Amino acid sequence: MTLTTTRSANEPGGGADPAVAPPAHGRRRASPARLLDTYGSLIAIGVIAVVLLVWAPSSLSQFRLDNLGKYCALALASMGIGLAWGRGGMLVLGQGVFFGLGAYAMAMHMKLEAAGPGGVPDFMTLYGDGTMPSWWEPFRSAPFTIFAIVALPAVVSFILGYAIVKRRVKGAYFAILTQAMAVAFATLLIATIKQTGGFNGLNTFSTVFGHNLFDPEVKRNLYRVAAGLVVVFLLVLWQLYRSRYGELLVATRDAEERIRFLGYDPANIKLVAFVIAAVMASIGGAVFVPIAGIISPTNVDASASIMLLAGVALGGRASLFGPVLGAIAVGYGRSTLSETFPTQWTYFLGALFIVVIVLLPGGVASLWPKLRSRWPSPTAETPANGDHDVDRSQPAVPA
Amino acid sequence: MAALGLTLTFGQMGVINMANGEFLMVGAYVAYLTQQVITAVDLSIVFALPMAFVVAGLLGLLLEVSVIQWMYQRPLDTLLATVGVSLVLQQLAQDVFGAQGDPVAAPGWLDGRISVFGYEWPHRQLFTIVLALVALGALNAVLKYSSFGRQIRATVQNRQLAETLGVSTRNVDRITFFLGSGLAGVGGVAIALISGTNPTLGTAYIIPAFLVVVVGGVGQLKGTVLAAWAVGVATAFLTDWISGSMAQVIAFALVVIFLTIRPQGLFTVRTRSLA
Amino acid sequence: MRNRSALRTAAPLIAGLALVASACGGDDEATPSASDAPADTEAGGSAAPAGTAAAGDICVEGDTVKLGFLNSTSGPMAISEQTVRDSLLLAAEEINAAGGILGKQIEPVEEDGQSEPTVFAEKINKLLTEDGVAAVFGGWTSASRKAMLPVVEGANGLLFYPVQYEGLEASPNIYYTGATTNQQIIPAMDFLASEGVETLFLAGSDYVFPRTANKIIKQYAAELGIEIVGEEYVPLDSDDWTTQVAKIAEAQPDFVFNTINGSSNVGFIKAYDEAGLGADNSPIISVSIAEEEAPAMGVDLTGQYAAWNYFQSVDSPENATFIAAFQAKYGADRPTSDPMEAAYTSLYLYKNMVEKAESFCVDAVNASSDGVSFAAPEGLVTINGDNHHIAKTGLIGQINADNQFDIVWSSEGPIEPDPFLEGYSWWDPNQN
Amino acid sequence: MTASFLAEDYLEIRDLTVDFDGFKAVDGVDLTLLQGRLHFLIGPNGAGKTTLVDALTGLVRGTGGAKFRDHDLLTMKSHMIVRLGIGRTFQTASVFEQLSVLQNLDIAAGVHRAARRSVFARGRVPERVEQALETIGLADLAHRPAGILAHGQKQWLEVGMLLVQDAKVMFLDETVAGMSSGEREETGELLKRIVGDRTIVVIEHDMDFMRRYADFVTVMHTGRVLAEGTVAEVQADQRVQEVYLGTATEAATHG
Repeated sequence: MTLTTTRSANEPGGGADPAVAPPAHGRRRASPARLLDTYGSLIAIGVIAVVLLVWAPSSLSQFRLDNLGKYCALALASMGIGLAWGRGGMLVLGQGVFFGLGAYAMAMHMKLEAAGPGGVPDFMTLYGDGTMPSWWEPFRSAPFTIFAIVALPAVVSFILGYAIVKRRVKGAYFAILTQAMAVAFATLLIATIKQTGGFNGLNTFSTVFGHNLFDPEVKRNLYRVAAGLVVVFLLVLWQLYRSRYGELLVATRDAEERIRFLGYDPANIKLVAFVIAAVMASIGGAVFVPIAGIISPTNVDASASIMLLAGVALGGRASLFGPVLGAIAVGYGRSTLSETFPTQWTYFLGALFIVVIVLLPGGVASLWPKLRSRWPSPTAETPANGDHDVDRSQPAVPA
Repeated sequence: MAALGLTLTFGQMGVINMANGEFLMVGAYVAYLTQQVITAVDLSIVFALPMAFVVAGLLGLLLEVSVIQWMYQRPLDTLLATVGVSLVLQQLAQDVFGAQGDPVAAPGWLDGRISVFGYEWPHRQLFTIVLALVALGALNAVLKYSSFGRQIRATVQNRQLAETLGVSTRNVDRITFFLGSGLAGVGGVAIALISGTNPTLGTAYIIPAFLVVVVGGVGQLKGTVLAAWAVGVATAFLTDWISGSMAQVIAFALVVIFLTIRPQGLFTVRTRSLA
Repeated sequence: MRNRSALRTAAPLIAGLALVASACGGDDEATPSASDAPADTEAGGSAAPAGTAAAGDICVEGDTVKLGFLNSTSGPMAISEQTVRDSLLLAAEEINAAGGILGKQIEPVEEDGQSEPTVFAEKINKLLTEDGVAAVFGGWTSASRKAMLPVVEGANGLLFYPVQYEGLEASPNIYYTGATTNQQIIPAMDFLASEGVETLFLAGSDYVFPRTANKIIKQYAAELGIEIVGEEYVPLDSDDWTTQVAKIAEAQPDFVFNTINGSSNVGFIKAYDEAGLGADNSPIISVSIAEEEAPAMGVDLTGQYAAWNYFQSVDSPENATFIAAFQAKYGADRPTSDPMEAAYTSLYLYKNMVEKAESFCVDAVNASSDGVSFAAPEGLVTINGDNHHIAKTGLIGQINADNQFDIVWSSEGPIEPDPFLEGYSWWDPNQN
Repeated sequence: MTASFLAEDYLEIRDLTVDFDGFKAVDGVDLTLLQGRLHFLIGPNGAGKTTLVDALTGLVRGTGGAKFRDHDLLTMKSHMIVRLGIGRTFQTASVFEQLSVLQNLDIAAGVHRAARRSVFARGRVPERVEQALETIGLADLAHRPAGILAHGQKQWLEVGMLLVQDAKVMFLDETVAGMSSGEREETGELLKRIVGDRTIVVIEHDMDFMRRYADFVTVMHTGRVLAEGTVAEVQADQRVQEVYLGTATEAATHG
């Protein structure tokens, strides 16, 4: 959220720079087709916004809407993974950690709300001696909580990222380290039962920022927040992907050394993507909690992180819309297919995982440009700047 | 043991097999099944070890042929695809053997304890250690002295060159994978003796095993063993001071810190980085 | 040219639309008869916030009564929860064969909790608001119950929870048919005191139940004059107990109180055995090893103890019928255990409550629940209308060579449930 | 031409040594690279030419000294060296094949752009990029993906990327290798056009190309400087002849 505000704050100032003038200059002007190429994604985002914000609330039952809200929360984290992995080449297997940071921050606030002014969350009396650790205290304040939801993952991911990325830890090592992080985080939560509720996690909330959680209108609004954030971050990512930074990130993914010899520090470029992804996951976690009504270590551990990844891989890691649609599809599949085929669902998910990754590394989103290339297109030679580009996030690795 | 199997597939081939934990589980179930067939407990373990090796190895081979061979150029995707495989294998085990864990009785000769260095070592732990050492020795010998071992190492160092020299790299890949998975299977038997079997057994081991491999230095057998030992001792030592869960967290944290300081692991490979 | 480009941008949208559309289209097929469920009509926003009576009273129309069975059939908890599902289905079958509840046949709606609290919360929401079930049976871990509690209260539904738990909870919308602490932990301590135990070592999983149980044990131990000589926790899924067992060997307690959950017990028992400890020199009393788990340890447990409210060896005609029916349906090698019996009992209790109230409506059922009883396999059980727990008899069993339990101690008749331990003067919730 | 002219921006290398586990790929090289000339670095394979450049651009670690504008390059990280105005190309053209020619240049030009501006999409083409496009003669191909360019064009694009970086010192590693004679000529002319006040160091095997365009030549052999001077001076050098006669066939295969 801060991202958008800083961006728009910068916009007027940027006007003085010729580089950000509207795309009207010579070679870039060109056909309506090219304009559509550039702005087609915007239209698509618009349609998604209509679907999520207008159509869904008016046609889905409260239960389905709640679920969709949860998928939206997960989609936020997935979009972050799309940024870090699809565009940045960093396979983040521990995004649950940041999801958890936001979720627990929010949950702590709601727990304190439920406890009332000066009160202590119920579980602390249940498992411990009824005293509250002092670091809980600031979460009584709603503004602090919102601040923490953004700042906490940013700081943590910056420190972790700095340690990992700067050291040029990449590829599989990076993936395993982040996964170990998720395991350690979940174990830590379980171990600190008196401070974080342990395996049970945090639950039994009553209000969120003063609104009754059981009021259908509040629930509806929580959904709107989640869906709205998805749309907002689609816009953010859309801008990011078409920006110079977006190009730079892709270039870094494909040829890190070359970027270094253009005078950039690839570590910084990747670090930015990593931090943004972490903040998005955290915000996702924060909107997840009031809708789901519970957060526990099983929502943030390694397998939860891999579930997030599954959606991204399925939808298309490098595309703008892939992770969102993938996350919603996996979430939907998980609750609905498992209703109909409780045990076969796992096989299905596993098989889907294998098939998509082996045969369709670009995810479902990569089908589209492939399909399109069947027809000769006048814009085919235009290098993809937007969202439907074929996946290239797997640099060949010397065997 | 799991780490040894992993270091072979990961280190030697650059393939990250998240399903390796499930090969442990397969090994454990093989031990269980052998015990159902050969009821003489003392004997069954002797049969279970080679059986587990072969069964897990064959499964690994199947995985290599069906999935992994298509993706040698995409190590990260291999990682993800094998996650899918492990999901399927887990569910399969649950459907076949039931979610309930099954016991594996240890043979009588593993029940006692022996006093070494003033500490009472249960035979079972010693057995595991000996098993690991034997596997390490055998693996080392195969890699160093047999012609096949030379082929593996040649393929690792320069695939194209090895091919032009008439080494069938495809076969090398397959056999390496067979060996790595088989080792995991043998490790599974050891685990079955310690904690019995259950379908989710693999998941608990896979990540520590990977960390051990990375800490030890990818592709370095002695590094792997040393790292496994170090991590084990550190965790046990920490447990004396603080709760078991916190010890795990701190052990993880230490490993992560170690890796950020020395990303190449304890022992470095003098060739290009693999990842 | 323009058209093509437009098409190209539209594609992801179409895909998205299709997805979302199918997301909502699914309900109708999945639950054809749920179209008149309250949620669909109330979704417009007319439903009032929780707490006000207007949240609705779930009642039943039609010839059948839908009951939700919500257990994990996948994930690590499936090991245990599948057995509960089995006995619930058995009870439903029996009741249907005997004419149903108030003449309505039970129509089970099965859901998988996937061993994950969030899924439990989501599924119970679905069962109550989409499927319109009259009551839900299930849950195992405290986490799953805690996750379901706000949902079932918000929807003013009914949940029957069949597992012994850590107490300190009572919800108007939940019936607890497993033991609370004063029906399992405290009897176990009474038994230890009667055995003349002076030193006790506490070993548990790092989890709510062991933590809370041990808190109670410590306070009661102080009251009984038993010394606690050690307290160790290991993460839920950890198998490595060697260090902790070494500490037990060193402390040489008269007894070990084992509150370890699930499969972690296997590692504990094996390490225990390796350390040369056993029933003869260092007995254990467990609260989560039952007939189902004992043979899975890989170590002979003969002579060790367990505290429950039901054992397969309970000698009563009701139990004989129950075991016979269960084994006829699922196989003669299947043992029966406490949570299974509690789940089986919960369905019969529900039947008796509904028949007493002569209504399926939640408020009516609640109003008349006090004193409803059932001659269960474990003996007579009676619902306490105030705290929605049931009076149960505390039993201590000793494992024999057949992995069955010989009952060596029993409380004097059913113990009234006291989840908040208000009747125990030594209890101070704020003292650790 | 300007051989004797000591300019402000010069790169002074003293006793540069690169040690690969005991094997000295570069062994005590002293070299002064002056502004405004095309400086050719020649020598047989394994002479240490590329390693020398690697050391100067932070790719491998070297000892000794390499001073440019009061900075010691050997202590700096690659990207900082580039920001100082020292750029290089690689033996195999390494442009971003999926990106367009324009995008390639734009990314290269980004070094001098404030970080906060990179969150915007490229609006109009920056002047510097436009100029570079004209200079390297790829203006017509600006929107084509770099991957479809011919080999020579890719190398020119690399030079263009150095241009937009405003590199004061350019190391071109075997740029004309594999080019047709026409392309070589164009490359030579391009280099002459752009040299201005820059230092351009060309690593080359092609003697004809060297003879035509070199202002100054340094010959390396087994990690050491064998000879330096004008083309004529170097050609007359006895030792150079020996080295080249001895390895002529090998050099030819790479020419």
